[in-house]
Amino acid sequence: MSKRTIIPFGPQHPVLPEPIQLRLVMEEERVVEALPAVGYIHRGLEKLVEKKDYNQCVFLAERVCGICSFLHSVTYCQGLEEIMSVTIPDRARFLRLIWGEVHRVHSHLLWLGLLADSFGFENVFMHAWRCREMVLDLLERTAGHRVMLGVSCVGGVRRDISDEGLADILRTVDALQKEFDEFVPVVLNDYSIKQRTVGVGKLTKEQAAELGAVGPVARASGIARDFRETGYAAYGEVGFKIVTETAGDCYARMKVRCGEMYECLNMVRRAVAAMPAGAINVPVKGNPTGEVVARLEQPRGEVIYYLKGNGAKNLERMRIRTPTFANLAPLLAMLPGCELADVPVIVLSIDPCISCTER
Amino acid sequence: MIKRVFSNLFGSPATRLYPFTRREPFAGSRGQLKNDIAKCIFCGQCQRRCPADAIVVGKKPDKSWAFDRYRCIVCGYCVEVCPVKCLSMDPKHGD
Amino acid sequence: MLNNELPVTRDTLLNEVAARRHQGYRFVTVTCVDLGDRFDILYHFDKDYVLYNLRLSLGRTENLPSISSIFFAAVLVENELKDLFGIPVTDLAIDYGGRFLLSEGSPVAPQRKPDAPPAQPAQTKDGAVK
Amino acid sequence: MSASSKSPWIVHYNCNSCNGCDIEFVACLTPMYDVERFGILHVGNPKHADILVVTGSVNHRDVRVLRNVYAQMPEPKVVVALGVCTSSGGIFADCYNIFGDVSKVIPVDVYVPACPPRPEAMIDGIVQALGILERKRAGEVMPSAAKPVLTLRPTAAAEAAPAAAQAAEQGNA
Repeated sequence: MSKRTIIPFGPQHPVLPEPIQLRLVMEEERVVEALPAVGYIHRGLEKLVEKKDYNQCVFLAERVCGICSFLHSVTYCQGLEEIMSVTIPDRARFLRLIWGEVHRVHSHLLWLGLLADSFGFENVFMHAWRCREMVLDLLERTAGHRVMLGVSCVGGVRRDISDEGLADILRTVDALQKEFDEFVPVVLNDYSIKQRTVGVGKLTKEQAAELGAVGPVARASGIARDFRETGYAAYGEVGFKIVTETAGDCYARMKVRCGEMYECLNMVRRAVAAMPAGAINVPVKGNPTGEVVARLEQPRGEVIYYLKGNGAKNLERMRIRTPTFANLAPLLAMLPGCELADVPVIVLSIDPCISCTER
Repeated sequence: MIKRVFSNLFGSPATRLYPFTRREPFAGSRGQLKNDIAKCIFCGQCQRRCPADAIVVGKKPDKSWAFDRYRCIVCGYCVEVCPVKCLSMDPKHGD
Repeated sequence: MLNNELPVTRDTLLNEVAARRHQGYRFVTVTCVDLGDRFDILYHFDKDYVLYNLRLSLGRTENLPSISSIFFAAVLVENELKDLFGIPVTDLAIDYGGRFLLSEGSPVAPQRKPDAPPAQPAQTKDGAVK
Repeated sequence: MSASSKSPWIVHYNCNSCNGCDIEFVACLTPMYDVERFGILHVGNPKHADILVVTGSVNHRDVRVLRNVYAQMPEPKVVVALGVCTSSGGIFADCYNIFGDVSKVIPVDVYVPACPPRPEAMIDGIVQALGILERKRAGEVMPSAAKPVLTLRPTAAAEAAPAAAQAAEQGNA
């Protein structure tokens, strides 16, 4: 048996945008075992629901994560609406879908850039983030902020999109489609990208199911599972297609996310076309009593909020299970056997969001 | 792709040349909180609703409205609940 | 009260969890609610977008058997329970010793309600992962 | 201007942030804002850096890491704190695992408020940091940045003066 070394990877590392530490047990250049050490971003915000009332907590939920911020607040609001038996107006459901899908495009572009950065492909990083600015500008025009949209509220949404705004969305979506048509095939067929991703970080279908992988990680391993299929918000009316791959390696995860970006654009188009008129929110009276598990599909996978109210204006308990938390166990199954240089690529291929994970 | 290469080489740059040219902020964008103090009735609604405790309203007789922009999370909730609409979000981003 | 809920005890927990595994359920997460005198521990499983929940009522000083031998993915969330609620979880596949999310200087078992004196979670001096 | 303020190198450490500020900071490096125009380079090693950019409030586990990163930087060094979490904790100020704002751990020279600040505001903050870096290089001792609270009172000319005095007082505290 050759000599074993332990290499700490992180928390401050050039390719990691966020602090997570992986203790890599190495045998020469090969990883034998990996152990995560988290807790660098643990804030303890679940406890804050006892101090802030349930309307303020919408903004708290939004700040669980700065990337899928809007979808966190929507999950929280959907949960409370279920407890309080509030039916939100149709227009609000469509607006949530549009903002949610635009958010997904921005998240996937961000991830594509960071992945490219992790293997040193600066051009793709720069180009993906340049396209992402188009999405962020669109969000700022329609919702008022680039990252923290702050438009969701219990009972609907807080801002309407005017007809000009909808036309603006369609224009941006068309421009994005043009950009994607140009650079996504280049990225997927590039020789050097294939060299770094094909066959790296394999996760079989059985492993993915056993370890509870969610989102694109599960779909890249052949599990056709997407919570949007249940048709929450307006997904039932708009309809969508699940993108799956079977290889289960980094390349498959990349392909799944690239396919989803196209799918998001199509859904936004269909939602804008079918946009109903009417109110955007309903007044909500009273305080929540009861418990509920709210679920929703985020860019990284399925998020779960457990909410319990006891009739007071503060909730009794909020618990958040974020997609990256579920994907950490599959990550530990992917790492053994890979080379040290592939570790950043594999870590980024699950699209880790550590601030979600630790809350 | 060749087209993109040429447009990147010879087209105008994608960069916003901040701070030399400043773009107009989008209307409705949430920049920073402003209070039209002449209209303010010091009711304290904004203080109670602020999720980040950034606003402190002094009641009678010593009326005041103190705003800590180093706490404000720019959510706009206070603007929404203000009964006399003296609060507003300036789309400009600070100074 | 959640849909599809089954109350379990400490003795039947592992059998029920194993039964879910044989039925093809996927492990989702564990939620702990501090009721003041007891803990409510909810195990969520999912199959075809339908959640199945096991509810375990646990006394404040009782041990919790780990399900990480059945679903390995539960090991992270069980370490979190140990950290945040100070619940002694036995037979963990990877034991961080109360240093999963928290570190020296952090409050001990911060999400546990204060009315009962909190039990000391097992700690290693250097906070190292065993 | 000396060479280092014409081309300052930046190291970024994410303490406890929700990623909002983080990602916006990385967005500053990308074509739309492109801070490399100013010669700014994002480096991974604190030993090469002149400016430390911190995002997020500090939690108990981060304290040691942040001190370490700061101590490894060569003098003179400037700390830029992005986002409200770094200056007060923002919405997370009451969380149990928050050690405090960044100034409790290391001296901060520039605060950039908002949640998250726009890239334009971040560029402003970094440009301000360059001036401080230059003055530190000349041997000047710079005070830590203030966080003045804006206090408004009912419009009466007599009350305007004490309000300004109080704002300054709170800023120093």
